[in-house]
Amino acid sequence: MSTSEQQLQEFRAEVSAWLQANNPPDPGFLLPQTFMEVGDERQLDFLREWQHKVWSAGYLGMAWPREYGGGGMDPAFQSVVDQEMRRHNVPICFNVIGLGWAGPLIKDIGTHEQKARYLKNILSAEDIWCQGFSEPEHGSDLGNAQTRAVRDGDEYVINGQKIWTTMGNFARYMILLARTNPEAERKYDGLSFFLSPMDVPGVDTRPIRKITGEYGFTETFFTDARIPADCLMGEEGEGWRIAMQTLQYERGAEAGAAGGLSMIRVTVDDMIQGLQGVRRDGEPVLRDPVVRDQVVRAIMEEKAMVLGARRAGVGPLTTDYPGSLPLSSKLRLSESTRRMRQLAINLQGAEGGLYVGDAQARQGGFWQRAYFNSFSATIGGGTSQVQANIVAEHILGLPK
Amino acid sequence: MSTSEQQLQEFRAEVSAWLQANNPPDPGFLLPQTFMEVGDERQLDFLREWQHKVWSAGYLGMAWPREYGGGGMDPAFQSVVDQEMRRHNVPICFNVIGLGWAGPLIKDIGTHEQKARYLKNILSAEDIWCQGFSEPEHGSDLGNAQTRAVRDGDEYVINGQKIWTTMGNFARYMILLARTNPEAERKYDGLSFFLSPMDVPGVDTRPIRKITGEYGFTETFFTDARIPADCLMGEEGEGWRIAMQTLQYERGAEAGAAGGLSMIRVTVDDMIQGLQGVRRDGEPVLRDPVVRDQVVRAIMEEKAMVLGARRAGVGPLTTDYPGSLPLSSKLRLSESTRRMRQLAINLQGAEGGLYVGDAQARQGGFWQRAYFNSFSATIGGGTSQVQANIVAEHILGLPK
Amino acid sequence: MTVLGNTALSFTEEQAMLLDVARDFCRDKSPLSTVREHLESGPGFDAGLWREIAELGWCGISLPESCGGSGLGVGALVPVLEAMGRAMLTTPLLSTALAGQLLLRAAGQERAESWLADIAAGSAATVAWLEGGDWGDPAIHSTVDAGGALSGQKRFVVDAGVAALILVPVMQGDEPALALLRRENLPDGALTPNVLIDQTRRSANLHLDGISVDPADIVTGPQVERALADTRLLGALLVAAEAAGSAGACLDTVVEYLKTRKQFGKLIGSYQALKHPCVDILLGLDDARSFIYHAATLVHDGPLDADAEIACRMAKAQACEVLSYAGDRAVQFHGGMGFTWECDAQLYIRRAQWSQQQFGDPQHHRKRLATLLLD
Amino acid sequence: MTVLGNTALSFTEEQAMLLDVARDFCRDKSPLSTVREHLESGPGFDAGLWREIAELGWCGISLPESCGGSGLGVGALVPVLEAMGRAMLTTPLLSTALAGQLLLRAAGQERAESWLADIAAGSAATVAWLEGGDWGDPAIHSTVDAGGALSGQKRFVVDAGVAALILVPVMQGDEPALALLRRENLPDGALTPNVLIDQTRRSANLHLDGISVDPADIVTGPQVERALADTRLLGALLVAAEAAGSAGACLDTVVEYLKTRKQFGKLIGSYQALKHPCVDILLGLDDARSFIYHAATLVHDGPLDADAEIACRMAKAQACEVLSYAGDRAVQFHGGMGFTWECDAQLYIRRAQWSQQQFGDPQHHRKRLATLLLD
Repeated sequence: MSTSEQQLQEFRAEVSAWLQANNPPDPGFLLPQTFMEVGDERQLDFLREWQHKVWSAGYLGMAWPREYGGGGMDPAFQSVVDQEMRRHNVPICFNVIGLGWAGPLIKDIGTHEQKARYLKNILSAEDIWCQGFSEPEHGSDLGNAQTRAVRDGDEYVINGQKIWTTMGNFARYMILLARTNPEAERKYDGLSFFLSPMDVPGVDTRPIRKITGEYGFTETFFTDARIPADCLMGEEGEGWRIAMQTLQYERGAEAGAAGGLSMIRVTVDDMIQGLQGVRRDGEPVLRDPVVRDQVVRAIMEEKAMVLGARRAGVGPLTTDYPGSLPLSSKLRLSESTRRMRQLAINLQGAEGGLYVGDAQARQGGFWQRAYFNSFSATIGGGTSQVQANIVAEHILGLPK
Repeated sequence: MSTSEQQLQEFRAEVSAWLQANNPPDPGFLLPQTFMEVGDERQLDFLREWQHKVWSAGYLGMAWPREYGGGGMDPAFQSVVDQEMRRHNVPICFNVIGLGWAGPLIKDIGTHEQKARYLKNILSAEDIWCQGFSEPEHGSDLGNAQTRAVRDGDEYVINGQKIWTTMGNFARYMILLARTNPEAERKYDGLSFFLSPMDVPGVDTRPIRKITGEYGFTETFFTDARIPADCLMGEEGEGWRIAMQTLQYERGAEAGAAGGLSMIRVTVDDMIQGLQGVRRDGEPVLRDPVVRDQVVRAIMEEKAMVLGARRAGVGPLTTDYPGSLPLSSKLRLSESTRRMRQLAINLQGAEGGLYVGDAQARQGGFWQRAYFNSFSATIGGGTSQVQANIVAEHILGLPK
Repeated sequence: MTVLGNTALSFTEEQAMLLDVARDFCRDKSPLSTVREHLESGPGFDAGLWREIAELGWCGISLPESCGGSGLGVGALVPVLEAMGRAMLTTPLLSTALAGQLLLRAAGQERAESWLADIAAGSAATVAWLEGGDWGDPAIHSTVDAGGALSGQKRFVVDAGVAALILVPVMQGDEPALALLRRENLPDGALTPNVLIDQTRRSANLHLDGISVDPADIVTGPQVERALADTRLLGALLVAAEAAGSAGACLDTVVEYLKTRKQFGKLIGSYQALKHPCVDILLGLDDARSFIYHAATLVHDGPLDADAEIACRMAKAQACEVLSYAGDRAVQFHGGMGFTWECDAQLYIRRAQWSQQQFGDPQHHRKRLATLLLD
Repeated sequence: MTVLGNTALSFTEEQAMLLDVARDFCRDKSPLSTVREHLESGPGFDAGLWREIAELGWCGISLPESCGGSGLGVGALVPVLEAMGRAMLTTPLLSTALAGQLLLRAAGQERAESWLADIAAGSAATVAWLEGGDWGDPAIHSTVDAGGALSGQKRFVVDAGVAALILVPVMQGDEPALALLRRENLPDGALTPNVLIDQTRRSANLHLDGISVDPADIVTGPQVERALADTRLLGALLVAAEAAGSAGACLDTVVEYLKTRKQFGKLIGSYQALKHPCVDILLGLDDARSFIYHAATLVHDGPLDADAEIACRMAKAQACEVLSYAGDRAVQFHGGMGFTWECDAQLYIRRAQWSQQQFGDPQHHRKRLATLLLD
């Protein structure tokens, strides 16, 4: 299925017009930048309505099969939508675990029943999904997950504890990594993958209050929770492989995800914009030579990432350290983001001491909260320290 | 033996006058900043003459016993001399291993014969001493030294290889750490300590060319070299303890060293002075705001070290992390020095590309060479990375 | 001459005693659990504890004995603030001590005696330093007229909600003056509380329009400007002392975690990627403590000289730099835990952000230092 | 609009072929052992190798076909310089290519045709950019009079000792001009060789007093100033390309050592204190390569636009920053070996110092970038 540039261009204009007309007005409370920041029902309702509207207009799951609520189209259309959403600065499509992890997996390896049951409701935001990979004792060491799943007739009995469950308190389903065979020789081979309902007895969630003061994650406790045996995806023991497979979809519509804007990128433009009016030593802060040096460094960090993504597509320019650009992108992006947000506060002068909730806080305390939230990316999904090990070992071949 | 402030003050004036009168004129070639930089006979002869002159005037080994060439005085006098030498910017007393390591050790635990034979000649620079601790395969891991010393009648037979022997090609004696018992349970317990002559058959040195392009170290090869058995200090197996004891003397005259200026400290004042006349963007370089920020940081690093040394003497202000200031001083000083010297080159503009030997190089290429030489301190005596481990484990109690 | 200048560092027996007492007091009376109880409501501290502090005489440490103080000089506040910073205990002590210094320097001991006596006895006070966010712009736009009527606005007035006395820098004609504003004369709505990133703190905006002071409560004279400048430097020093204390506690917290938490089968403190940054914090902290006690050695009751100014600025730059780094790393090194409210790392990273913005951030001070040292 | 501006990055088949050929050529013809043979004597490179390079046509890559060049544009030099930097192979190629660009831009293809043909054929040339150490001060003080008599002094003229043609920016009255100085007309003593920190390089001071050029060999006109400015930017880019190549080789050298050297019973590459800085170098290098190929995409034969200027400056700032860091760490991470002449780390740390000071250091470029991006 090949789509002409011409078709895409016309489509882009159509989407752009729709977004312009339908971008919801400021609701009067801070909207989440990422799905990990959905802290209360008010935000939830708002985002659910927005996602439903986007899907109803035909702009979500465009490459998914029509019979399961998708559009059956070339993924290139969805990519156009995603780009335009970013450009129009609309709210996120917040059901990210459904749209980007569980959904594509079910679409690719699920049964017809599973597809019929789950896919449309993921797109419409009817069912919210969450992810149960991390455990309290094994933050950086996923393969070591200890939550147990024991087969008992037509059911699995789940016991254990997950943590950092984004929207765990709102979700109807969880993609769950649990240990079916504690005796397996390789720890990875003892894991299995489940589409696990959250509304069965024995599943309890406890909201985790974040460093920002807000909510967004839960701890999830399983106490003899019984789930149907057909919740198992693939075979027992294939959990690690399937979990890794879900990570592939993250790269967007072309990789199989339903698409939709998954996070509001905060850019150095936003920082520069946000510093308008700030003064240092009686002058605009961006006139200060030391500040200028710092801001140029931040611009260069961001520009290097954009250019790096382009260079990664040029074969002859990636032969030195093959795979280096994609494998380091999480480390690079998350650390650069943290530094930039910290800089943005540092440059605010005394106003940098204010916080979300203060009427005079610059942009409602956006940067203060954004700096704190940036740690979710430098810690979650493998800390930066672990990421650096991975890059060193896989790209440079340094010993473990 | 207590000396009054009054006495010291009078003495200071006397020393100052002597130094003023006797500070040798610029010889027309670059003089070493440290004893590790003595690269040729010309420098050697010059420094030998200078040390002999200082000793003849009674200003070296002032606290050592009179019968062995010393002055038999309160070490406070020597400290005054050392301070004044620094202030008058005179050449170094270069026989550092003799004055600060071997000499005090012999003075403290040597026999009368050893004292008579070695001490005066150390002070007068008649005998140059070197140190044989490091080996090629165990740069950071001294306790693992493998050079063998086997007792054979009245002699020990030495086989093995030492490296980074400062002035190995000029020295008459070496303090040598060698393994007498390879079977010892703890590797440290197999080591012994020798005052080993360099002029016996089977001892060969090969000059090592440094990163600066100059010489100053040798490799030292022992091939069935036979040394008298009475070269052994202490007992067999006490080598590690004795080697550690020599490190104690490094802290100057008060700790037992003969004294004398052991290295020319390069300070941030020197850097500022050295940047006079350098221009950046058409203005004096020290008017550039980003440069000013960097230079202030360098000043603060240096000032913090001076203040830290003072604070280390105030008991109630060292209880938080006892021992932290002295134990981290090598790490702090060597890294700060490296950074400052690198900065000094960076700020030179195109002149920073010149090197020693260029008639127009700023201060004869002093900073370029000084930057390269700074690695001798960040690597030698335990790399900065190993030093950081030591501080983390001993002061913070972090696990190995 | 060397650019290092004055390198004096001394520590009196009184300072040693204060450090000792303050540490014990804070440890016993204000564990972090207590600090946390006050984060989200009320004045941010325990009123009873504040009374105890007043009874210990800390409010008057640096005030003359004739006013009921101990006459130990402002340098004696440094160990106390460091100890309080270590415990993350705030109270209005810092504001009150600074207000005392400003009064003493601007009005003189004689004229300010009754005010100072109140302060020494534990009556909280503060100074309304800022009209905008820029510590580098000391211009005052608020005014007072001959009848004592104030106009203008002040921002970020720390502890304004509990201070019995607010010292308000204002212009009287072309001259800076100090209006002594009694809390009891504040109309409703004059204060708008701020929401601060450091939840152990409280500050407020102060709306001056419509407020008057007794003309007798306006301090004028050529010494006011100098008093303001010097007291700002003392503010930088005291915040630095407090920040150094907090950085030490933050380091302890991280180290404790790294000694007990395992990942991949090893104590995470054995990984150099976590271990070496802890050493960086330790070294930075050691430097900060050296600077603050050096500054404590050089500040005194008279006008501050250039050495003292250099020392205060270096102390502030270094202490806030290390606390910012320590707070940031504390969150990161706690992993997922570090991202929670429950983890104490949040207290330190928030304190770091607030402290660096008080009395000028490290870049601000290095800029001033460049002028003092290089020109 | 975004401050990121133009983010184009393309790579032609010709560039790919050149990269491939240049890498193979450098690897085969110029191992480090060969580079080392030329460090301390002679012109710093092998004359035979330079002839081979000329025969490969690299001197004319960016010159018009009518002059014997390949007409591939200056962006095609970037992969070649990167490959040469990786091998630490110098030769006068960089100087010669820049001289060609300056001639083309200042004199135009027609007027400079015979000079350009010489260059394309492998006749070395260079530009006398500097009169002092300050890249931020483009003022020219050397002069030429109507009769062609030169006066003044130039410093750090790279490859002056082997260039058949030296382009000398001079003032003719109030206008900048370019004197084309033939090597054969240089009197004895006109050149004083420099001693450089990077021993793969050669440069010299050029004393102009008493030297004349044929008035026909003076290029004047309003385009000269722009040509000088643009060619400086191209110089920054080509040095950046070379520096990125050297940084890559430096990283390889360190990594290789860390994979084989043991201390305390472990391969030292397993220590995070060494491993993670290598990742920092890798990431910095990846960024540098992205910037240089972005800049290579934007530069062309006409006057450079703001996008191209931004790209060249970012490339230079990033490449030299990472090479300085890599060279410094390479010495440190080799331990005692790193402190020796014998260890290749010395080649990279020296190259780093030289490169950063060519055409302005990273701070210089960030300052210019601030003006381009923030004002």
